[in-house]
Amino acid sequence: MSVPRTYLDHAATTPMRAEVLEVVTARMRVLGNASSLHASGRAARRVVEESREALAAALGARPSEVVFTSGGTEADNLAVKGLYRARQAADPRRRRVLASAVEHHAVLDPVKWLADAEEAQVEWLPVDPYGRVDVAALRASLAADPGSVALVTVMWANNEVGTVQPLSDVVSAAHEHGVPVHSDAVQAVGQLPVDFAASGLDAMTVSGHKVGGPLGVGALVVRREVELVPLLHGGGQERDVRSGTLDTPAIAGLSAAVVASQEEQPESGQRLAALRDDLVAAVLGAVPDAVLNGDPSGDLRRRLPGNAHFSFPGCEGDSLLLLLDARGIECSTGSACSAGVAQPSHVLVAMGAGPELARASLRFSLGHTSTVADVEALARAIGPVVERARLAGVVNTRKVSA
Amino acid sequence: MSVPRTYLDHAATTPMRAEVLEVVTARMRVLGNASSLHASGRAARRVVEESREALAAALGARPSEVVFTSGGTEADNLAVKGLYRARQAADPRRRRVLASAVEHHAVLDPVKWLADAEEAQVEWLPVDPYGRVDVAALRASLAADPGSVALVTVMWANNEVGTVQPLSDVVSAAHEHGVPVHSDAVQAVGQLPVDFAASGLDAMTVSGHKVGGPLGVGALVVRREVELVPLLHGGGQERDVRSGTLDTPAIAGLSAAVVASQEEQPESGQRLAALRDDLVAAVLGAVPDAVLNGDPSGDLRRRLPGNAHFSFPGCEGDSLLLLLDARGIECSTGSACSAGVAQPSHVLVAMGAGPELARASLRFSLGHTSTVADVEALARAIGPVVERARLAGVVNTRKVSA
Amino acid sequence: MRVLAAMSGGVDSAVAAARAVDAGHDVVGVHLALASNPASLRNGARGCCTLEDARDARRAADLLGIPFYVWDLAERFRADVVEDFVAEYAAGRTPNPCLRCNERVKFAAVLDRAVALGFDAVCTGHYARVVDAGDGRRELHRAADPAKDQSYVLGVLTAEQLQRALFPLGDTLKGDVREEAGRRGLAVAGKPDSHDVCFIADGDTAGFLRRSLGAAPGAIVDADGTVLGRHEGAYAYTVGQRRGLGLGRPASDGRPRYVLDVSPVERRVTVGPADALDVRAVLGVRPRWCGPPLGGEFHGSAQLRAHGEPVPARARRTAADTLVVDLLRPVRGVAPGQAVVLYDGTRVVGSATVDRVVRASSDVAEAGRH
Amino acid sequence: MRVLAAMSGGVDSAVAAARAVDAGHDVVGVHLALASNPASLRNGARGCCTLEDARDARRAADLLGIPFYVWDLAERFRADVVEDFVAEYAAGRTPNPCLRCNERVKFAAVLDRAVALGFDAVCTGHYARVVDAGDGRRELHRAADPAKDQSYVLGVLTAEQLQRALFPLGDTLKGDVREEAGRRGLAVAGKPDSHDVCFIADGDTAGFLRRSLGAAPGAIVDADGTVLGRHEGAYAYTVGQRRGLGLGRPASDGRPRYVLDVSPVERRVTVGPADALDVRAVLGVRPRWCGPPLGGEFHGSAQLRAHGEPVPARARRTAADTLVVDLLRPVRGVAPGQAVVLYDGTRVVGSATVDRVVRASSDVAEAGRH
Repeated sequence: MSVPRTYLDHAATTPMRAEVLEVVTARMRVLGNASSLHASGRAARRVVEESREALAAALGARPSEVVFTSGGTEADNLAVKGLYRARQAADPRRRRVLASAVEHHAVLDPVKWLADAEEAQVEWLPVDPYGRVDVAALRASLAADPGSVALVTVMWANNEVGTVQPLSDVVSAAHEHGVPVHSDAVQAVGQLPVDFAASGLDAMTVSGHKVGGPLGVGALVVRREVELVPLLHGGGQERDVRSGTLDTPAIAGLSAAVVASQEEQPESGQRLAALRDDLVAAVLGAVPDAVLNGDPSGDLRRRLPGNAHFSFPGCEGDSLLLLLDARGIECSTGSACSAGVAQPSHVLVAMGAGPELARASLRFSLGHTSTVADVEALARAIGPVVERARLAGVVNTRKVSA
Repeated sequence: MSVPRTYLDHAATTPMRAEVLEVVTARMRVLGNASSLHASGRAARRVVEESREALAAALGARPSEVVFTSGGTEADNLAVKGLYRARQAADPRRRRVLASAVEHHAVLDPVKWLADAEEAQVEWLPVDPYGRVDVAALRASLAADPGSVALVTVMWANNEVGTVQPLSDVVSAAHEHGVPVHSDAVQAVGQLPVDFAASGLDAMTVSGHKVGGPLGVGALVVRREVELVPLLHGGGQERDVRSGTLDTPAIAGLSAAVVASQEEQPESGQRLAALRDDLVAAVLGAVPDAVLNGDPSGDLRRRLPGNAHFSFPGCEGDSLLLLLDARGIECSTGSACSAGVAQPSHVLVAMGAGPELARASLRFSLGHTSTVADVEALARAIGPVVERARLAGVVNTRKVSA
Repeated sequence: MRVLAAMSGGVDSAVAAARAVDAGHDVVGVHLALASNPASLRNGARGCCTLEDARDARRAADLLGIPFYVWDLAERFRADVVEDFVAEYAAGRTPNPCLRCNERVKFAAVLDRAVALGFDAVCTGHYARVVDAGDGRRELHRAADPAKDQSYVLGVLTAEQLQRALFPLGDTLKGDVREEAGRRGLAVAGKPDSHDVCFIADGDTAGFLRRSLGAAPGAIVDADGTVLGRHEGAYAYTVGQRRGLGLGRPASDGRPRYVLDVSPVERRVTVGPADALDVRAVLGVRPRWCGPPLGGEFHGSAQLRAHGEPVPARARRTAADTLVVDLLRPVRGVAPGQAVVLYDGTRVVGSATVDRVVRASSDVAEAGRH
Repeated sequence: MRVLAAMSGGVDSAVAAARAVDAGHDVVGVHLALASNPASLRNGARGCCTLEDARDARRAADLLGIPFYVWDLAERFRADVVEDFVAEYAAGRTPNPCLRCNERVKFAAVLDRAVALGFDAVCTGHYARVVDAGDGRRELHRAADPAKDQSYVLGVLTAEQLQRALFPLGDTLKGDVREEAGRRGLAVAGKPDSHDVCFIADGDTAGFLRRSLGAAPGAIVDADGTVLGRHEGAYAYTVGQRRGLGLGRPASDGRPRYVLDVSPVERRVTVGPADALDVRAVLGVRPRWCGPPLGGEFHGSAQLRAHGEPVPARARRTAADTLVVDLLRPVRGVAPGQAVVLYDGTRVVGSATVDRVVRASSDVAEAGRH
């Protein structure tokens, strides 16, 4: 592609920070298996442990609470399945899993797996039209039979519409009944203030590549007293909870990225929110009937500062994406995980959107490299693009009569 | 450490190849989630698919047979659990898992997990004194009740003593009864000729960092018609068998490393075998009562060319390691996965060694950076080191009388 | 020109897209996802809409350096092609779904959408030629490779659609296309052609219809109405079929028996001797004209199956905009529902759907069931 | 000097190792894995041998830039310390496992192995001082911090062992050690001290013994043999214990009752008034001399518990190499199995294991049970 790119898809992945790239590259040049007992093994181990300490400090956790994984998906799988299996083993009555209806697939699918294969009874917690989980429904669900609940899992902030969940209410509701809470904080880190200890959470998922860190690495932060059944069995490198040779360079990079993004967050949260507000204003200016999905307040406590999510009535998200892409503007129709064929977003459907509006949606997400120029590029393009997409949208929904 | 290091622990991890480092670093500088639909996503996807094709070609597999994972441990877990669950779901009678007694922990522990948690009936296939699996025992086990066997898993070559397993006999025995075979080929790639199609295997584990590639990446090569239940649920990025954002830089590095090591193998296999033979001769020259474990033939078809494994009667492996480490020589007492406290190697025990001899053992493993100088350094050190370790060994096994 | 290349994941559409790029067009690749439940790689044989095909198409696009998207047309495909296919069989007709797909999906929904999005043309890997008639009009002609010629399934395209169709393979032999794919490094170079109906992955049309329509047992009779056997569903039989009738005893005259007629409504399959299959004329409905609509009487050739032989034919339109086609050499085993495509030399004139056939052995036109 | 630093994972041994490095020694860190089944981080409270401690020790070593290994001494520890501990209790004695560990593991197995491997000394975080006597001999002295002084548990070291022992914290107050750890960036700076018996992670010694020895119910009696209550195992009681006797009714004289004697073999626990606990002399066996063995009569002080007060004492060896120690101020609640350590001022002279005690209220030495 020779066109200049405008990257508005930081929720999918972010450019690696220069300092992180340096850390990872430097460490890749050094030999060492962190489990080896000799000097180069110890040197690798030292990097791992210093990374663990720095990451823990940045997230308000203790080093011993950090379990490194191959990324957010593995951490979510470990948390959901590991908690369920441990709680269920301790008391066979604990079969209920309470999960918000707007979880990322990395939580959604493990939960469904537990229902399909391990007799879990899943209750999908409803959300309001902004995508915020209904705490009263959670409380009612818990109270109905607290002894049968294995875990609660509610993400910190939604990856599609950016809605920040009322986590402290969720945690206090669950803890009243001694039920552990997991939260996927992949989108929250670097955008919102994240403090594990203060959150009261029992387990929290973190990913590297969403905060300017490397791909293929993440962490599950989990309180020491929480029992987890492992997912990957083997050498037991991460305290017997996770096996696999430690990826020292990636771990160093993850830690550096989390530290940097947490340090910047107070400033960058404000900066991104202002940029995002400009973006929303520009889009609504160019396309007055566009619908801003998620919480309209723009308050950091309610919405991710980097998130803007719209439905463009009469358009197909796919068409918008194609047209913007041709203009060098990169965004997403939702989660980037789907294998090609767009399904109506379960998040929007849970928020009450019809499948047509759901398919007419587009997410713009800002991150550490976002600039005013990005917003200006989108502002110039969005009007004509939506106009064209509407033509295509009308054409495409017209049934051919034979 | 300012002492010059002699690295004789390639079976634990290998230095990254210069060309691989370049590939990984270059790709880390480029933004892109391989599941994103826009230009940078497509560019990442292109790298992934080209890497897949190159890796498949190098290993005698088809691209669609390659499932990228976070490493050998995940691939082993996916193969063992995924095959068991799929075969068991298709026919509930299939509860037996036949595994060699000398598997790596990444296979051993998942197999044990299936026994502990999922009602698998495990039969550990015995090995001869060289660590070679007893095919007659396998045949008998299969014939006893073929319909109840879920899978057979036998590693390609042993990570501790380097013994190459009679895989083609294992495969033909299992396939006579329609039973799928998995093999952990982590140690074999780059050291032996590895051809997936020719092997007849149904699934094969490959790791990056054992062949000069990056940490944190590996692959399960699995025949298309083989059903696997996923381990990590989520976005379904790897054909719904494995979820998690694809680690494009690591995948590119893995592929480059496998391609390079497979290309070099015909030459490097000979080179390493010759080097290893010198090493064995030097050690036995300096310590005449040292015992070479594993197959003594040194033939590539019987033993990994980079492997030399000894027991030093009267010594503790730990002491030897400490003394060699102090002289800048890095080796291993066995698998590097154990969390600190040495257990007698299950491999040596399965081969019939007593716990004392098992604890008196040391592995030297050669790889792509090994040189004559490495062998010479060991040759100079091993005599005095064993002498000292024997003093310590005697002291340490003397029970204090009160 | 801005060109949208429909890329199936096969070798033909990949080379077609490559040639469009070479021709200097601004090309974007699109894979049409047509299956409602896209089969994952691991649970099924190949069909045209598997994830593997999408991946192959994407790999080809990567290699060409063109943008690539997957368009979800499953809903449209189901409604316009699959349901039509089942309904036609249920009515005792024998449809051609590829033709229907070209008519209603590829050169309708896809083309329309492409045009709306600013594209000038849709490019496919069909073997057919679009020739400039010199007066701004474009003509559809048979491909240079007679064995691969696909002009028959494109005979439903209108002049308007042809204006925006690009078939870069029309001049080339299939073997050369494979060779070119290899030369270009396209991984699909060695991929086998798909032959069967794409949405019936296992090739078992009868089974597919049985699942869609349920069992409808009935009798197999001869021309006199004598019951010769039983069947589980008339729709599983095709006019002209000889094998699989399971009648046990041979005909009294010892000649092989063929399916002459399929009447799902009456649950009746009629069998008889081969010569009773010969058709000397067909009545076509819903004519489509690739160029100017037929004026007076047409003299040329007609083709009744995708890989059938063309036969000399005469045709004329009737007042009710149906088409009567006299086949100057009888054609064996024509079923209602098939398309009749008229050719003037290599040029496709137009097409219609066979509604009734006139048997050589009879003087009466036989009605298709509606 | 080549120094092997035993690093427990706590703050003391970390700072001790750091000081050894600062002193210019060539230091290697070793964590002694003493538990047979090293508890994973997640299933247990802290003991001295958890994986977490090993990790903390390794982190400290990393920071100091010294090599670090884990030595598996579980087998030795089990045989020499844990089994001894249980056997002693089973015999009605009250052992000190830390002292046993120093005697048989840290300054025996570990030191011997270290020396064999070429080390000159073992360094630990004990609070005690080794002072050069000027004639090449080294003396063991109390630490500068009286609250932390651990010379008692080192009173088993022989002169030979002392030659190769390094206690860099002997001159320092505990508070200063913590501060120094913080200054050095050692993560363990804030880690709480471990107090209890390290191999009894939950601190429930009685429960541990019950699990090890099984239930052995018997009677709780007074000095006259009157049965006052029942117990589930005599080993759960310690001489001098007042609480948890569960006797229900008070003594006839209204005074609190204490455990005076524990006889597991007879399954008998004897209780009585506090003054019956006072001991005025002990008979020690297996004497160990930190310097020259005691020649004539010793005048100095004796200490009978790790954190007990020293009392003025006189001592002399008997022909059978036992030690008679007269306590010039009676000590309350001394049990067989405890160590008596003799001090000359701050200098440790030697120690012995209490075999019998002589009560202030009696004229007869009371035998421990073997």
